[in-house]
Amino acid sequence: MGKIVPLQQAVAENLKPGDTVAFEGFTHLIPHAAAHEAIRQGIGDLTLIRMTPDIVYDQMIGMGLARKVVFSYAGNPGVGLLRRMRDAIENGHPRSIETVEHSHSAMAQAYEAGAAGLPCAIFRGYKGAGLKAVNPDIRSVICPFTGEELAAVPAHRPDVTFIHAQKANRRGDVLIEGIIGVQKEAALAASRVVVTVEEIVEDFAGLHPNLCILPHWTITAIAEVPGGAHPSYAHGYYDRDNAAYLDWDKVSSDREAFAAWMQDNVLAVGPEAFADRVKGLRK
Amino acid sequence: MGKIVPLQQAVAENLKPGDTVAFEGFTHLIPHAAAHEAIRQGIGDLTLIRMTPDIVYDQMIGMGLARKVVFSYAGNPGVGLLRRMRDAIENGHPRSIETVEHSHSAMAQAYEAGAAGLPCAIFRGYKGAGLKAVNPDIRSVICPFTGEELAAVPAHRPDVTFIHAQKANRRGDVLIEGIIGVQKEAALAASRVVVTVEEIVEDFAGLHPNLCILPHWTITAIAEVPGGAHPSYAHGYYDRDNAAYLDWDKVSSDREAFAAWMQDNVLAVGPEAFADRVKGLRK
Amino acid sequence: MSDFTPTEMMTIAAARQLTSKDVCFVGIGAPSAACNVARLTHAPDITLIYESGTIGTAPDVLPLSIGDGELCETAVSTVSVPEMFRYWLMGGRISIGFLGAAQLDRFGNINTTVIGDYHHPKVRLPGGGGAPEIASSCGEVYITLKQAKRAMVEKIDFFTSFGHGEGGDHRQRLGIKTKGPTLLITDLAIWRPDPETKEFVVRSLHQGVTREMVQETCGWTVRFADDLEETPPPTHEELETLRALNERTRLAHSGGKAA
Amino acid sequence: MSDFTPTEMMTIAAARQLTSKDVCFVGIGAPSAACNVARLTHAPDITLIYESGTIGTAPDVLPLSIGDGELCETAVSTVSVPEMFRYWLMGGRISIGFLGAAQLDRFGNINTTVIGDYHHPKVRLPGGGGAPEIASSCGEVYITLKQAKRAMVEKIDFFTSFGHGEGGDHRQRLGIKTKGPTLLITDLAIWRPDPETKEFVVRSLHQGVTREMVQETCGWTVRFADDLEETPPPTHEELETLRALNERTRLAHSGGKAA
Repeated sequence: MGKIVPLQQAVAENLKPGDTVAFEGFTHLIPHAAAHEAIRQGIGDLTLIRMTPDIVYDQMIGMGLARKVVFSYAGNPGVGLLRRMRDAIENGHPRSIETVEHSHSAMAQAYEAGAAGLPCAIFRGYKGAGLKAVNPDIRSVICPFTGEELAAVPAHRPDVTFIHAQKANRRGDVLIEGIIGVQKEAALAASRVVVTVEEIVEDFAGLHPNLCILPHWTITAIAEVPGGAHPSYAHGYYDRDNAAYLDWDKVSSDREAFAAWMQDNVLAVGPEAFADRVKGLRK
Repeated sequence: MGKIVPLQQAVAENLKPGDTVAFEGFTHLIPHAAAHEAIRQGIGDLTLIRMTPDIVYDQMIGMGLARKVVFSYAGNPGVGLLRRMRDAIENGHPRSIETVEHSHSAMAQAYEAGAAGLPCAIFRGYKGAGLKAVNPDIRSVICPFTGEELAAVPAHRPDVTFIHAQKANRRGDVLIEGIIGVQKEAALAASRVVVTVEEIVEDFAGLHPNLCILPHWTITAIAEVPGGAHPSYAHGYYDRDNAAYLDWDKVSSDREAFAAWMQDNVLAVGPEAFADRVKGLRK
Repeated sequence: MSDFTPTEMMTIAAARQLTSKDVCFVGIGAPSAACNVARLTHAPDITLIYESGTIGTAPDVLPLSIGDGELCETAVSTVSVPEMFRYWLMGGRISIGFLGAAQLDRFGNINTTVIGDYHHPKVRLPGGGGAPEIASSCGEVYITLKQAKRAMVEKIDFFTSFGHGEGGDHRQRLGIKTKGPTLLITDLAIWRPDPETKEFVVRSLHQGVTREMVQETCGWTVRFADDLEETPPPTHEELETLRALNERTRLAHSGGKAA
Repeated sequence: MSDFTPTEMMTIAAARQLTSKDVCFVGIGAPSAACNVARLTHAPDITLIYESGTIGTAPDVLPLSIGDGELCETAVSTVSVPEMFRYWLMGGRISIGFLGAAQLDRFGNINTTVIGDYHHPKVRLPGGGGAPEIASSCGEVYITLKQAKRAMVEKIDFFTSFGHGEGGDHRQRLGIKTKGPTLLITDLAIWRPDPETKEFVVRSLHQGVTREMVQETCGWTVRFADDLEETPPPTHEELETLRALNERTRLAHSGGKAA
């Protein structure tokens, strides 16, 4: 477990057509490099889970690799809508996709339940909310002590979760720092876990005991991809490329511009391109 | 919120006869000084919640201050049984106590549910376990997706939780490091939270962002009591006094020895006694 | 100060409603600006929480996203997102939640999900994110919105988050214990719900705004309070604070290069 | 080595069952010693987890309590106790859970709760702690116990944790998916459940132990395997490792002072 391999191999060995997959990251540490590798390998028919599908799912959807998206907020953070995802939902281009829509709270707790090996998450939520009527995965249970009706959603159990992290050590333990989002839960909920990291260090000696660390035996494969979160950011390494998020709004607004961008920036390059992209963003 | 006061005042203002109270700590950071203050003030008729009632609850029970104990493991860690608690349960001395018994998993998740404002915790547990037959607070719900029967227990919602922590800052934020146990959950589940700390520092500048911190507005009162966890320990300050745990087995085995010990070591002294007790245990 | 934009007035009017005792669940955009102006003026001890897990944050510039590094670097603590929703939001620790809206009705119900039919939408909007539970778990909800007929509608296309439903005691009937929307601040006015019907009523017009301007930009027939007030214009300090914050933000997000 | 105590044999026999691939939920006492001997000899990469939240710990001395500072200081990560029980135990990530017992029956059911009636106990024992869910959530359960008639009984007074119940497929009938007790290591013998009935059967006698000694210290009629083996005695390395560990522990817990 936790073997260190090239990204191409990590993706090829762990993501299969038809898989349910989460590329997680909450604004911070979004695994762009891993998603681009999946796009290059053309692995399709995927069910994509993510709280905040943003550019990276817009790209996968625009390339026709998704058949279903499970999500709670589909936007380009701080910018606007996701135009390729809209095109798929509104116009069926390049293919129609199924959507399963939740609230953030439900999604976060569905991952949490997955990490805990439970079949469902139970919480106080969705009161008066319209999603209950359109998502049959939103059900309820009655508290056996108070009689209160609580919301229930199925646990997320991805076939594979991809995350980006700051560091791995030689043994394959992984460190996540800063805005840690739902990555620990998404990783522990999955059958297989692939992690891209900014760097591989010898060991984690001297770290504070209470940091967010995934032990090596919970990880399937690790690939070192400096800059691999770009245009998202990696706390301690480089800043968010806000301009790239703004640019995406233009790129994604046109089917041909999108195709050309994907050709130039994803299909024609490799994971090594990411290091260059963050050069001007390093602190 | 989070006002810094003497321990006497913090206890007097926040613990009332008949309260449901948790003095939490999982081996580490057990709030002995706070419990001793409660004993000195003679606040009784308490419902005591704790995963691992150990010496400190043995003392409160032996002094007749408890009417009920909610727990999952009642032992002197690494040593043996709790003799004052046994005397209460087996012989009704100095008074009989009611017990509500859970597993660790149930207790931890009942605090977690309390922190989350939920009426109950739902989990996979108690399969084939005898506690289900003797604790009416162990019930079940059916997963609305898989049909699996899951265990349910009521959330813990103490009137007041006492914890011991390493540091507070002047604003009243509290830092807990090392084995953090269930203290964050026990604090957030309670109506009032009293924290004893090893020291009060000016601010928390430079701390790692992902440490266990309770913001000042979640805390009712803070008292500075160096050594306040003794004979438990405080990571970074002093070691566990294993000899004291071994000694307790002898002290507590005899009603008169117990009474004399409590007189000398609790009733006749104040919180300032704790600093001396850890002098030889500091690193 | 008389030289200010409607958006500046909206932001400052929202900021004024906040105190140092508040714990706010902050969204991006106008709410974030309002909360930080409050923090930098009359409410220095206000607690700002962003759903990315950053608790007690004090950013020097406004974040572009809900999870900018600045939020984490200045926070008292950064927790996981499941913890954020479980212990902090659902746990009932937030006094005020801010929500925006693509569509809003007179009872504070909000749609940010779809325009048109859910299954065949005319426009697929981002969805609710944290809103469904912000609306029910925060002590009260403040809504900020630029007025427009397509935004303030008679009937929203989708109930992303529940305000007062059909009005009256509809929240209580659903078992919701929090107050729901208690304030609507637009670029033109300050609205509060009628204590009985829960319909939003205009309580205060911003300087230079007429009743007609409010009605023309609202899709329902507007009720005005009998004792309609005029919103005090931004003070020099308020406006300078907001503008300096926006300028710092602009510089930071353009990589420090002056435009 | 022929000069060893029954407790040393028990601990070393348990250690031998562990591999570098195992993730063990470790209790205090013999399990802790066994797991650490394994780590210090043939299983250097074994993952040891204590319920105090310490994951991947490598203590130089044995902890007196389940939450000694040494565990945290040497751990890969220290998590909260709710997380420990939710993500790590209930999440099905533990391959082997160790349990001790005050009373044990032939089907691996364990009592550590009360002697006598639950509501009017003769002896109030500590209770289950993590055991009820360790017994059901770990891939398999190893039990260590010093043999005695009062400990190995025909019928336990209380089902603190469920082993194989009445035997056979009782676990499956309750919907439990894990294997349950697959190994019982005492100071006299190694026992494994019969594949069908799930009754513990003696598979190996420690050096110098007779069938009579096993039966005399067991409250039920003991079954012995047809191909009964003799447990290899501790090797020099095993015994030296265990004794050095115990000596370091003794010195550490007496404050570094030699007794």
